Amino acid sequence: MDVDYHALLPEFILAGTVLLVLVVDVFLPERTKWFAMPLGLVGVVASLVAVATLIGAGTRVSFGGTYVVDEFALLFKGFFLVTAVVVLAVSLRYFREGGFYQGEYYFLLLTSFLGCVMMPSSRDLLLLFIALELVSAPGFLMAAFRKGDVKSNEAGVKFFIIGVLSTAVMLFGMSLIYGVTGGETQLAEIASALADVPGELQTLTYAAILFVVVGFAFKVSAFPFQFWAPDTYEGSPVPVAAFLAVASAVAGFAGLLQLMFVAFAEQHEFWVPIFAFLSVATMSVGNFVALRQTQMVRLLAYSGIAQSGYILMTFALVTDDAASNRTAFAAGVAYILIYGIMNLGAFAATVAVSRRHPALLIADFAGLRETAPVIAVGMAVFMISLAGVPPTGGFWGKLLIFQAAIERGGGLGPALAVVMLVNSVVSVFYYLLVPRQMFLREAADRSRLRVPALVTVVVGAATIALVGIFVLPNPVARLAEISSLVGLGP
Amino acid sequence: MIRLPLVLMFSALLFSAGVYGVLARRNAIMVLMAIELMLNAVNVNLVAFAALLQQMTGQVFALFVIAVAAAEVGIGLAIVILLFRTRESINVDEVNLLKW
Amino acid sequence: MNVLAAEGGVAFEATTNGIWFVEHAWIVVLLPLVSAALILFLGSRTPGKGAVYGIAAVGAAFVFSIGVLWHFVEGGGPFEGSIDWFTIGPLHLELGILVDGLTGVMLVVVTAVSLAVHVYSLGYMHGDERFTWFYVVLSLFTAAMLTVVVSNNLIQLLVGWEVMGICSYLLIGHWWEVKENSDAAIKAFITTRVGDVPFMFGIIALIAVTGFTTTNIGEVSHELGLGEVSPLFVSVAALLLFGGTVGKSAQFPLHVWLPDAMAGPTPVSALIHAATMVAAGVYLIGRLFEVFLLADEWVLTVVSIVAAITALGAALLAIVQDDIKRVLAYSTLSQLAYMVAGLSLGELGLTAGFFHLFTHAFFKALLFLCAGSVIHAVHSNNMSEMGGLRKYMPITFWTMLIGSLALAGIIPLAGFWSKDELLVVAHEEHATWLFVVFLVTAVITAFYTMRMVMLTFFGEYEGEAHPHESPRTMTGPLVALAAATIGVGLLGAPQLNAVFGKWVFFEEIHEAVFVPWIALLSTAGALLGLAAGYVLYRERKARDPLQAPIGPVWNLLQHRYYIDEFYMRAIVRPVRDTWSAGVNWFNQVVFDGIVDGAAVVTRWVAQLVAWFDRTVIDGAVNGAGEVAGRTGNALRYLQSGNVQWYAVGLFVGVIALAVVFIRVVV
Amino acid sequence: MTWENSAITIATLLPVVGAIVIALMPKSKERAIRGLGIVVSGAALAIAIAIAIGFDYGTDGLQFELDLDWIGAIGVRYHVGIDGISLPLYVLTFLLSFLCAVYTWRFVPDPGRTRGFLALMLLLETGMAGTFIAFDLILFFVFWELVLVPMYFLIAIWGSANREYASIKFFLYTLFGSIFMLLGFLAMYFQGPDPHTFDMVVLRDFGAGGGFGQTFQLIVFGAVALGFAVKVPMWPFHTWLPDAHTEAPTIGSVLLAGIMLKMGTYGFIRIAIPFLPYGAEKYAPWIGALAAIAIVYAALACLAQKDLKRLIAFSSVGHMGFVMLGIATLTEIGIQAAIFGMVAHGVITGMLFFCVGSIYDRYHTREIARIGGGMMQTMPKLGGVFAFVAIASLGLPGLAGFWGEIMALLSSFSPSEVFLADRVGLFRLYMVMGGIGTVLTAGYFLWMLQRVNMGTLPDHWREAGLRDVLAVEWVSWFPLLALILVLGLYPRLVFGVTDDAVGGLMRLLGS
Amino acid sequence: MSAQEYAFVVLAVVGSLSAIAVVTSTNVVHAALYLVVALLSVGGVYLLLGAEFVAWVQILIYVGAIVILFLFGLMLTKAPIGRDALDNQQRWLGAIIGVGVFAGLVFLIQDAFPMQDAQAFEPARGTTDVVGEAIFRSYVLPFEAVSFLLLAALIGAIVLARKDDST
Repeated sequence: MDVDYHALLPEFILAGTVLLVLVVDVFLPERTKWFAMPLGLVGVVASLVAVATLIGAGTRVSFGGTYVVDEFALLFKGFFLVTAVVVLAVSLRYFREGGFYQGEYYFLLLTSFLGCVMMPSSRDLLLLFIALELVSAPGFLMAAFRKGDVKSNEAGVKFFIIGVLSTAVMLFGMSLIYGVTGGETQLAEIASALADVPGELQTLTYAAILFVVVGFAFKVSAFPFQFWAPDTYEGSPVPVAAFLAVASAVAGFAGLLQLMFVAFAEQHEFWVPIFAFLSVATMSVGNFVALRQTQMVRLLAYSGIAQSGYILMTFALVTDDAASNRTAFAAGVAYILIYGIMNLGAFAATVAVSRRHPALLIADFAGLRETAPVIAVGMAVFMISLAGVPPTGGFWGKLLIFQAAIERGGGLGPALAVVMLVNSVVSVFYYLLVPRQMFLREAADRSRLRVPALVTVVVGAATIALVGIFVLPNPVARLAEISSLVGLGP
Repeated sequence: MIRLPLVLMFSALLFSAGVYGVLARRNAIMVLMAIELMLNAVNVNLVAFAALLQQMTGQVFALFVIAVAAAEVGIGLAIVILLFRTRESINVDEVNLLKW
Repeated sequence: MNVLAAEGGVAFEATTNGIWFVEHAWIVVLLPLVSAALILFLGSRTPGKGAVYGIAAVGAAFVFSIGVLWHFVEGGGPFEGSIDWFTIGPLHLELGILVDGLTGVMLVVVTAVSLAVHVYSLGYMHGDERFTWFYVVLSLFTAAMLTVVVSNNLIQLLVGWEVMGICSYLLIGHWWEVKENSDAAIKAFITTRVGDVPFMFGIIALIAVTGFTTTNIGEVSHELGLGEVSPLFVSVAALLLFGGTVGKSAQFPLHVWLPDAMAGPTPVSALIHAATMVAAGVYLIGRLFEVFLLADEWVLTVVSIVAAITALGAALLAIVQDDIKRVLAYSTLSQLAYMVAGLSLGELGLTAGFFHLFTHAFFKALLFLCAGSVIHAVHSNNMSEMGGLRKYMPITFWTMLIGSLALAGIIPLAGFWSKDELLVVAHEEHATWLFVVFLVTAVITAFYTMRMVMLTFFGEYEGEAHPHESPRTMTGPLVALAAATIGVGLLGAPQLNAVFGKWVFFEEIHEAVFVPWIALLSTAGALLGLAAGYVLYRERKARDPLQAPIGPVWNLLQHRYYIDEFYMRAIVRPVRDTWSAGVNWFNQVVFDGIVDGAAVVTRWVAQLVAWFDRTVIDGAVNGAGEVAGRTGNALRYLQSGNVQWYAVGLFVGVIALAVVFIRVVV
Repeated sequence: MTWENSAITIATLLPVVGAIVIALMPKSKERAIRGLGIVVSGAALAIAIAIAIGFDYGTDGLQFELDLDWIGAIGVRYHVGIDGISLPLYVLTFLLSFLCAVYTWRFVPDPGRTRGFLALMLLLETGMAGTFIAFDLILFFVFWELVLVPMYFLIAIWGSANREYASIKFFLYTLFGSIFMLLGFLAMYFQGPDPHTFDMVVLRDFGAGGGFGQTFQLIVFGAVALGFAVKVPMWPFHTWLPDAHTEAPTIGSVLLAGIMLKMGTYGFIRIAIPFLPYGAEKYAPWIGALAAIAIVYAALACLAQKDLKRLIAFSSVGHMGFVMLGIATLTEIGIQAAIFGMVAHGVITGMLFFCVGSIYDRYHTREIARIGGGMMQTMPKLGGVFAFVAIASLGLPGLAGFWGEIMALLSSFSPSEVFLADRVGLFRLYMVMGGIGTVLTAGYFLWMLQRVNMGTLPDHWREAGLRDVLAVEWVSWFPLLALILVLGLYPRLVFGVTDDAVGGLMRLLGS
Repeated sequence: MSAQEYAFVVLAVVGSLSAIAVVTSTNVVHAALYLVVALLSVGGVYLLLGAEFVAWVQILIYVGAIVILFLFGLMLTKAPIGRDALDNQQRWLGAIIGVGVFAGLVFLIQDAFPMQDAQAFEPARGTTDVVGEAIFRSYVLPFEAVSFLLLAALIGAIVLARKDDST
């Protein structure tokens, strides 16, 4: 048994925290149930520290190569844990005041994050499957956590059915992969087995790859597997929606990156057109449908779908040229990171507004500049950043993808870039709806909105981060570059 | 001493029946049952390949799938019961408050 | 400041008494410019509201101009000097002066008339709400005109040219409270700009000849003289340049603005719309004479045809006017056409044409100022409300009479000599038809001049106001100009050595000759016109209540010139009542109609464009937004809310992706 | 960091710092906020003037250059510098911004909120100034896009009735164009010399030497030109402009017309033409055609306008048409004419918008018919200034508007012999259209003056208490009025700066 | 065809028919019972394929636990009986897609493992100790993860399904 315990330390700490939260919750009286949150926060931060100790420690391999802790994994682990901090922070008031089961919620949330943290290290089909389920299953439950609310029930039902279905399809694909590779489940082994798969198995292999992709396409809400997302986001508690939109989706991308760049890299001629289609369809559906939305979370859901489309584009840019792949990979990773920041910020701002306007219509943001100026400015920055316009970090995200697309060349790259560009412009329409409400409309109730301090901190930090990334994008651009995974690419 | 394609065909039929059930049943629990059929199809595949390839991985995989399936059923039923509580019905085609 | 001389200035005759003035001719320009600024910023705080700056500056400029002219009187040669202005790529622009005899003469004309008008306006504009502003623009105008005159390069000339235009606009619209005045101002500016555009293109073409290296007139001429440029190119360039003349000098078919421009204060009409600015068009041809001479012959033919039409047509129009200023305006058109036609006759015509310009400036300015004096007295422009003013304002009457006779071409007044010379040149160049046109026009001119004088000063006063002689500030200039009108003609009199021809000539001096029969002919024509006018309008004035009962028989007896009557019935009346009315109708309906119609059509097109912009282009833009919205709406319905439909989507998606993309690869 | 390499950076970024400080000031310190706006933009202007004084006018190279690594991962550098082409526009940016800040001392448009207003204005200033000094394509693009957001808010919050429509139209239109431009930049990066670079000097030398393939140039020039053309705006991409101008607050219009439009034309001169000479050669006749159409079209459109501000907005389209015509000739004279035209238009039209702003302040309407004339009677100074600027705008020689127009027409008489030798006839047609345009331009401006300035004051204004030009207005206008005259009489002020730089550019292109 | 294969065919036919019955039955309880049959058949197939441990787990967990859960669920939700009560309006579409999926999979299988070339194979035996060893040698991590998953499912399901005082 080759187990690198140091490398697994973050997971251990997080798992311990999960159990601790569960146990402590039993002993906490109702009034202090919220205490589970700071407890979880401490655990997450500890786990984050553990991740930090692994930086620069090289690639750590455990469990016979099925679990790898490398820079790529660390980057994403760090990202997930920071996301966890944020989601915890914005959850506190929301759940405390909403009369929910707080302890159980934090338990489920942290379990889900445990799955997220495992995802980027899992280099085995079985592990990927388990990690994915570990992310999803608590998600199904959390989506329905507003028990008395029919919408929340509905969110859970839809999320669950589509989630399980796509898992079934993915598993079917995995079973076929297992068969055609002669019994391999490790990603690297799959890659070498697929390299010389007999000709008669080729079609089946392609089908299997497609089926596997479906499972992750569901997570990242790619068209036509995105239908659950708007309904679920809208029905879920807002912090859960934030979790789904950021952590869960990014976990999907982390899995997808490993699968595509490690296991199925050789077959890129097959899946590149698929991703091209998925990307174009996803961003277009997301952006165009978002134009007609009136509810904030739903708008963010469609926006998230569109953003997924942008990220998916980087998959469609893979070629035989390793350098160009590296650019595409780096662009995708960088965009994911920036996307996480701006989306978390947007959801945090939404949480702030939800205290006064639980329905969270876009119109409910009217006059926010007066009732909550910090939130309003932050939200404006997030929206502008999501639209990809300076002076925000979102600009660099789009730029990097554009650059990768142009570098790929060969017709497809520029064509995708043009589609993305048209989409970007369309997206401005609806992104500007929000600042318009906040700055150009007056609120009905002009009294100061009481915003939880933690939410304000989150919004402020995200705002500063986005503007900071705009001024000094080097760290983000470099961060993506160091990802070791891409070295394995074709 | 069984030919692989036969097993795979059986799996395919289970899977397809599951697909039909998911699409055609309106009762949420029936939908869950159909999903179980699909997961069983996966397991048949895994076990068949494991038998063909003379190794255990497929069987282990199948065991994990069974475990996860059990968890999913638990979650699913909990959600369905919650749904029943709030709506007095578990017909999934009536669950359409959230749309557009 | 000797920079000019230092930087490439060349004086051919080193020692004349006027050389200093020539080398520093730029001061003439600067003086009124400075005074314009002074009046603008200090005028309202200065006693007399700033006019004093203008008068002093223009007076100094006049003295200076005399100094310049003196150089040529002494037989000095031309002088050119410049400083760098700026460089743009290969093109080098300079600020410079080119002073030759022509310049000298023009300087004197401009400063003299301007001085007279400056002084005269003291009285005429007294009490005007915008008195100071009036003087600002007046001085600015003078500076602009002088810029045109001394300019040694095309761009600088264009600058002065357009500034004159805007000053003209400002002064015509001086009393902008009344819409007719501002209408007239706009009409003037726009119409001249229509001519200025081809003029600008002509200038560009000339600069192109030098390979875009310089705009210097001398160098352009030199370049053209090398003969390497195709005659057609030169012809087109010349024709384009002539566009500027047509606009500024109000030649057919762009003459429509000038009569309307009379809406401005009368001193302005005198200075700008009679003596100086409108003459700039003529000056332009003279300045760029080389271009016209190198062009194909048909260009000058076109010029002469245009001039002939203008001369005759305008003169006829003058007959039917009741507004005294309009009479003078049409007269000005006609006289300008004389000059243009003269220039179209070639080198000899240049001298003659400019001599006419020279003399005309004085007597026409005089006439306008007299008219102003009259208007000042009776508060009306209409001659039907005047009459008998001779008694009330003798100085005005006499000076105006002198001016009128000069205009009519009565020896020895200024107009006689210049018209005579034009006729001689037409004869010498065998341009018989032009000769006839000149002569006929002269007759008509004399006729309407007399009519004007008669209606204004003779008979009984028919107006409402209490006419009185104008103040000294007004009569003083009148007297001065009248003196000039008597005197300046002699400068070109062949009997007196025709010194004018020694100042203004092209390449070589041509001695003016005196052809007795032509002189007789022109004088006779003039007298004929005057007599006709006198007779006719004496008769019309006689139609007052006392004389009416006597009837036509009384008239017949009174005058006894049945030939006159015959002329009147057979020639004058058809010409005056029918032909001129026809020309007037043509002018108003066809030309004004074209201008107005063009305005209407333009307005209409503009509406169309605006509509196009709103509907089609904006429509396309908004339409794109609409399409996007509709697409979103359509796609939205996929999100039916029914999770089993979502599942259908999932499976259909998988199947479709599998079928399509596996097929693609396999 | 020395003065030589940091001066332009300091001047450019100073307003942003000021914007942040202002944004953090307490709302109640109204006067301090306004004062700080003036001080910050004034300080930036002072630095800019010091740069202009320290500038070596005898060379076509980059000065005050600074080249730092910015985003090493994708080869983006912070490369800034200034040359004769940039300098006039750079200084103009600071001048206009400063004057706008001064103007704001007295005039903050509804709904107030001075802090945000000034902060956005200063942010805008940085974006505009940065565009003119950036010598890295991505840096250029960043500054270029940086102006979008503040301008959007300036229009959307402080605009007039239809502001939301106008602001979003403005935002989308320009964003749409500029994204294509970005694609073009990226394409040049990858097709450029090895190692790939966004450095504009390197790419310029590479491109001017024919480094890019012909088909590539045709495609990329189209993409890049689209971005610039929307900003200029060239016909038929102009429709955002009248709306944006009409709805924008006075300051917004001044900066929009004064500086932002120039970013597009500057882009043509700085990037499109030198980088992609073959593309320029092939596109030039079309650009010229659009420019000529714009001139006539805009003038006709102006004649039909009922709204004073909209009229002036349309006139911008025409004036920028002259600028584009000059550029399209690809001659040294034409390009210099274009730069002069930009500066002149910035000064004149900026001033016109100031006037319209003040007229609106007095009358609370911009409808010409409602104003009804007679402004000279009650407000002779305002009317006089307005007339002066309008006359400058119609291209009167001796005032600033003239040189750009005449030189553009002059250059279109014989476009570049190297690139457009077989298109002479076409360009002469454009020249004629331009000439027609000048007549029409005179027509609509004079007609406008007649309807606004002249005549008698309608009765409904008699008791309105219309006040003539205020002191703060004089202060913020005087420099512009003086410049209009000085540039007209002494055009060397601009031509002397641009001559060497444009000459160098043309030598690079082999003509 | 070997004896094992005959047995397999019988099991497969029974399993397939009952699977179809599960998704078409008009009675929820019948459907659940058909599901038992189908799951038992699948378990039989596992046995035939030598996966003894998996087969027993299948029978224990599925038949013993999951189906019971389903029956509880059906009781709790008072499931009605009848075609319209159980099937939705788009079953024809479901049928088309189901048949399509089946056809597609058959095509894929036939393409990859043609029936005519198929070799019968001797399966490896997956007894409890063999499988258990495999799990604990190489699959500790997923095992632990799954335990967390089950824990989460348990806790979450209790929280959701439990009757609150408030609701």
